[in-house]
Amino acid sequence: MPHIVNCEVLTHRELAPGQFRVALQGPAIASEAKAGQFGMIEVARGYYPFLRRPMCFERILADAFTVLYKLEGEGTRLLSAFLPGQMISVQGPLGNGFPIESNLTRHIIVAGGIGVATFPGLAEALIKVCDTAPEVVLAARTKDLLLCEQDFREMGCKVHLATDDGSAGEKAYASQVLERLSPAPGTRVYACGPMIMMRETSRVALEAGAECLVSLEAQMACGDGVCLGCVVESKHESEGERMIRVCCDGPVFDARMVDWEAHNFAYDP
Amino acid sequence: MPHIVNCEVLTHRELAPGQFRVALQGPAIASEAKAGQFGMIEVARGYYPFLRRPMCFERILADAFTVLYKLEGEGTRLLSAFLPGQMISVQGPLGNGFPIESNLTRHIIVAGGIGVATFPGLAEALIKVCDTAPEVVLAARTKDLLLCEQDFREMGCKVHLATDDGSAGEKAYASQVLERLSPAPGTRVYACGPMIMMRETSRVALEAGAECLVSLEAQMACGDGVCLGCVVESKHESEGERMIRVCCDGPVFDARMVDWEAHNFAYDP
Amino acid sequence: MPGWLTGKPTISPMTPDLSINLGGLAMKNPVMVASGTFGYGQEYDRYFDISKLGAVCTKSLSLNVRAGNKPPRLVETPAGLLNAIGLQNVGIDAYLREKAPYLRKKGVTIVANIYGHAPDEYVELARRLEAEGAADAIEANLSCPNVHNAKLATGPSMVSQVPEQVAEYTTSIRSATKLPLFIKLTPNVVNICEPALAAQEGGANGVALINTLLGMAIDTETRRPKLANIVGGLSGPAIRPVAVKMVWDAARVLKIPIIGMGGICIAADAIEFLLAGASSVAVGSMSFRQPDASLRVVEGVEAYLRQHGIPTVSDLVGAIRV
Amino acid sequence: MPGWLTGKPTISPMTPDLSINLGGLAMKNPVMVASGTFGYGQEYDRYFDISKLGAVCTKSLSLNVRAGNKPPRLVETPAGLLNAIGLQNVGIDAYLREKAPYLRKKGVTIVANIYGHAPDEYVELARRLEAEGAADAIEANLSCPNVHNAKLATGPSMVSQVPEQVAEYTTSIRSATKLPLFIKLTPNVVNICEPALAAQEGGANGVALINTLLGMAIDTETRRPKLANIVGGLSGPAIRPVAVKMVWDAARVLKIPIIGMGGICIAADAIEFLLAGASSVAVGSMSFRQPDASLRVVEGVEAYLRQHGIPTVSDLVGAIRV
Ligand SMILES: Cc1cc2nc3c(=O)[nH]c(=O)nc-3n(C[C@H](O)[C@H](O)[C@H](O)COP(=O)(O)OP(=O)(O)OC[C@H]3O[C@@H](n4cnc5c(N)ncnc54)[C@H](O)[C@@H]3O)c2cc1C
Ligand SMILES: Cc1cc2nc3c(=O)[nH]c(=O)nc-3n(C[C@H](O)[C@H](O)[C@H](O)COP(=O)(O)OP(=O)(O)OC[C@H]3O[C@@H](n4cnc5c(N)ncnc54)[C@H](O)[C@@H]3O)c2cc1C
Ligand SMILES: Cc1cc2nc3c(=O)[nH]c(=O)nc-3n(C[C@H](O)[C@H](O)[C@H](O)COP(=O)(O)O)c2cc1C
Ligand SMILES: Cc1cc2nc3c(=O)[nH]c(=O)nc-3n(C[C@H](O)[C@H](O)[C@H](O)COP(=O)(O)O)c2cc1C
Ligand code: FES
Ligand code: FES
Repeated sequence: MPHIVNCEVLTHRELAPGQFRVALQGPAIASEAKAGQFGMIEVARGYYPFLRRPMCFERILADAFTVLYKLEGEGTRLLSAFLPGQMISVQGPLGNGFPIESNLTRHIIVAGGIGVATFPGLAEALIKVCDTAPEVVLAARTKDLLLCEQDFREMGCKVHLATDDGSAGEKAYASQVLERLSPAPGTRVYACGPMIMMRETSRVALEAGAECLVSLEAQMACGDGVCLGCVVESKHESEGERMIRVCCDGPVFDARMVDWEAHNFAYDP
Repeated sequence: MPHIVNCEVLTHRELAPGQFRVALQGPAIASEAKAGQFGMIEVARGYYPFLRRPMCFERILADAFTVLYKLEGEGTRLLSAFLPGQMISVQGPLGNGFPIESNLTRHIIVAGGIGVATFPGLAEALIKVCDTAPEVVLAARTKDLLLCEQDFREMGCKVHLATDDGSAGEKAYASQVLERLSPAPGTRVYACGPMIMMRETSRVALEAGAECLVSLEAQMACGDGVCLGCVVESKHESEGERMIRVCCDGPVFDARMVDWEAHNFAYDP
Repeated sequence: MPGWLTGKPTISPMTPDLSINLGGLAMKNPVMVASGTFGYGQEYDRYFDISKLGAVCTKSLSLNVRAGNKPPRLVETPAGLLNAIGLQNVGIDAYLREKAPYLRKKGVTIVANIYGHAPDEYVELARRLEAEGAADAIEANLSCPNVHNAKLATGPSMVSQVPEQVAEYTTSIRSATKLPLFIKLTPNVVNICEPALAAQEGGANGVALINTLLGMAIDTETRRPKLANIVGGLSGPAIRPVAVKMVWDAARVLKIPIIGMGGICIAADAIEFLLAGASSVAVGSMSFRQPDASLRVVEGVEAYLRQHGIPTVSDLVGAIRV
Repeated sequence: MPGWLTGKPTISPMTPDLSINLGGLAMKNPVMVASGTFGYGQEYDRYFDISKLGAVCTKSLSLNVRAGNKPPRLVETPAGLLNAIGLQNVGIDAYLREKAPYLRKKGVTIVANIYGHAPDEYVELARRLEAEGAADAIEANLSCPNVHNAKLATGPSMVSQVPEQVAEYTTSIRSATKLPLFIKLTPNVVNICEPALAAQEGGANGVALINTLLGMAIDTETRRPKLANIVGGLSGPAIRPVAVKMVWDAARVLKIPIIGMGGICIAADAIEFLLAGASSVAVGSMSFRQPDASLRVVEGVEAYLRQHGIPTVSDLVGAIRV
């Protein structure tokens, strides 16, 4: 059940230009949160911005959690100004986390850009339940934007790097790297990143007979199923099921459920 | 000439609950500022609040100035959160300062509540030019809200305290204290505080044949004569001169110029 | 003693009466939530006891389930929110089957907001809601900005922009139900009094002011509208001054009560609407940020009445001093 | 290559052409300042060289000097500003004597905004401005929200709420001057296209969209309106989505150009208006916060054109992708 909690900022670090990690003390949230879920963070006391900002839990500790984020606009700018010791209101945990199943033969995480933010916690959970570290494809536009490589390695994950400009790892798209990793039936692929990257990644995975879970993003007002703002189109034909809410029906979806054809990539950030 | 300057916060202290003093580094402003003038402070980078906040200069140093303020709403709350080392945009100096004349026999400052904020600088200027310290009537609702008593005493001013509840000094209104000080021709009274207090103070002063200057307050958008929002009614009959702008025609006015009858005290904060 | 010297009035020991009768609808307090900003109630019941509210207003219900507009449907603007949901809702059947029973069990006072394409659809919706005991009052949404094709809609695109249509719709719905009937109007008019009076003449028991203001935002990098529907409705604190003005205008000509809304976030905002002449208020977009914002408004209004020694909340209605 | 992978386009070496011809008014760039938010120009000339702007629009000028409304005249609202100045201005004589010569000497392109009580007053103002060479274009304010008694004004209270009146006023002023003539309209209408088309038919060379939205705020402690005039006009970022929508509506039906305004603070805001179909933009309330905001908009628009390799600013007008 979600709570609204005033969380103390424990640590707050800039990892790379414009990329931050903040640790927040919030036992009520941390004790219930699962990898893949998110919180809605109140970045301003006033009305600019007016709404909370959705942020995945990066890692979940006993009474705290971390969030990895990148500067986008006013909300993340304000977030980045919080100092250790200050309080920040978080609503969560929200949404459905990643299902964790031990009877699969292989787990591959595919992260694009800041989409990686949801995966350290997933890797931890997979290691705990399945006893093997997932493989990780870390892709980004350029070297500076590759986050958490070391973290995954420390967990024992095999990490494959890819950048669009070749500044680190392969010069390739995440989906191309995945293809070369030869996913197969029994493999589950977890993807988070830009919509177009998730579409390509899921296409590769599904064509290879693997499962694919995607963690979607959308503009959110409530984060909690109420405003109907965060929908994406599903493959359901019926009027009542066509629109699925990223916040509470997701953010994690079976990639086969998403109607990639209907999605208008032109509107993506 | 006014400038828009990014000023560094040098010190920032809470003097009494909800009463603050901030020192700002701003040579371009400090070098031109005079007692009685003010700056427009940008309290938020975003649009809430949208406008700058007008604040008198309390004291003017070579390359810095101080501001004394009390928490009112969102703007002053945000201002109070600035830490030493942070930058804040100030537009100033604006308005007309107090005229300083040495050929008067007596100077009496009458300050109500946070209205005192404009007077330490005036006292310094008077001491410098006239070589005698002004007398000061410090009035407030209650003891906690009496600011700068010590500061004035250190300058050599005779200080008369008054509170509405008698918690410090006399239980009296500022105007009543002034009356007992017997202002006379040759005396100049300087008043700043709530409008009703300035009206009473100026009535007492003028009836006694003294001069009276008042430093008025009004809601301001531009602080610079453009928006025509900050007007008060003057005694001028002509349509073109009836409205005087607090920001650039004032904030310091000869009390005889203000049409106290026309002022609707019901709207005062 | 001059006003500026008077201290705060001492807190009155009396318990103020918050209850109101809103055009026949008994409410324990004047605070409801705005349609479309509180789902069907259940969602936010996890955060606080929603039966403490004066009423819960449902998302607009239509005869058939609606998928709504294509995404993106939301964009934030300064102190505001633009939405083009397009009336996605579960439809009246699912409402009656799944949503109303929950609200009834919780003892919630239900204002069912309805939307149709023509008077007869509103009539059928109202009849079924009354017949099944699934509403304590009906709010007819004649002001949704998001259900027409924006490319065409440069003329009047909402029923409530045309007073004659308001009268016609209201009369039809009125004839179909004995439940208190409120008509929800758009602010996109020259004079809010005209549709409001038309609603009154048609037999409405109250008007709800205001729905969102038409608005639009463009992404300068992609050069596309930020909403797939191109235009949307603006809500949130940004529009509060517009809403208060409309309530004040309407209150001076109407005999029926007003439900005031538009940017209400805290109790002081709600009191502004009451002073302007609203008998009841609704918290809208603010619930997205703070799910229990409406309950805090209830508590804040009560505290205000105590502090000012005002015995009943109705004493505030229209009590602006001009 | 999919869109999300394409890097930023390299900065183009060309110097974009910012100049426009706005219904006969040659402007060095499309950025002006909004009437009433820049005084008569001189005030802000202390902060930057105002002749760098596309044009300076004066405070509304009337035949006689006006003292305006009683204070308080201003109140801040979320991301907005409510004002009820009431057209305080120096009057046409003082303008011609004291203000215009300064602007002329500075080489400023002058849009003189005028206000009258009837068509003949506008006619006289326009005639005198043209005769004395004190304006390069006329903007007729048919949309001031602050000059009627708010207690009475619940019907149409502004000329531009009635298309027939817009046509009548425009025709009269048109016959009096050869200067480019712009008509400034209120957003408080059902359909902005109607008054805009009426202005076009009356012979206007452009329309200015939008003036402030009617609004109101109440102090809950004193229970008084925060403005002595009770109601005022809402401006600032809060209203931007409303303004962009109106520009977009009007742009699709008009042949004459639009001056877009309402909440423009930074270059991206201005570009939003251009994309929506405005040929020119005006910075309003933001100048109060940042006197040189308009100049920064000029610079930002130029940078945008460079970054996107767009040769002339006119290429942006109406270039929204829908
Ligand atoms: C379920 C979920 C989890 C998320 N987790 C993370 C995370 O762990 N780390 C992280 O850095 N970001 C995350 N995001 C994205 C993050 O919410 C946005 O970057 C943030 O809201 C931008 O706010 P802003 O005020 O800084 O930018 P704005 O000024 O609001 O917008 C800047 C850009 O960000 C886009 N944007 C704004 N809000 C959202 C949103 N809610 N979803 C997607 N894009 C948006 C806008 O379209 C615009 O292009 C998540 C989003 C969702 C929906
Ligand atoms: C020339 C001038 C000099 C000033 N100098 C000082 C000073 O040295 N120290 C100090 O503490 N205050 C000073 N003030 C008052 C100060 O500007 C306001 O208290 C401040 O703007 C309140 O902002 P806020 O956002 O905190 O409150 P808001 O939420 O904006 O308002 C809270 C209350 O303050 C009132 N208020 C808001 N703005 C103003 C304003 N511009 N003028 C008067 N009242 C206002 C409102 O009516 C309301 O009652 C001065 C005002 C003027 C005009
Ligand atoms: C996301 C969203 C969805 C809405 N859906 C409806 C609706 O279905 N029916 C309706 O009558 N009003 C709807 N509204 C309008 C609100 O009920 C309310 O009139 C408006 O938002 C102004 O109030 P606010 O500023 O407090 O949000 C919706 C508003 C928002 C923000
Ligand atoms: C304080 C103030 C005074 C104004 N005075 C006038 C005026 O005299 N004539 C006029 O046509 N518009 C006037 N306006 C309206 C502006 O020109 C502009 O249309 C409106 O403020 C919207 O733009 P903004 O949101 O950028 O401020 C005034 C606006 C403000 C805020
Ligand atoms: S964000 Fe409101 S329904 Fe998903
Ligand atoms: S504050 Fe704008 S004229 Fe004084």
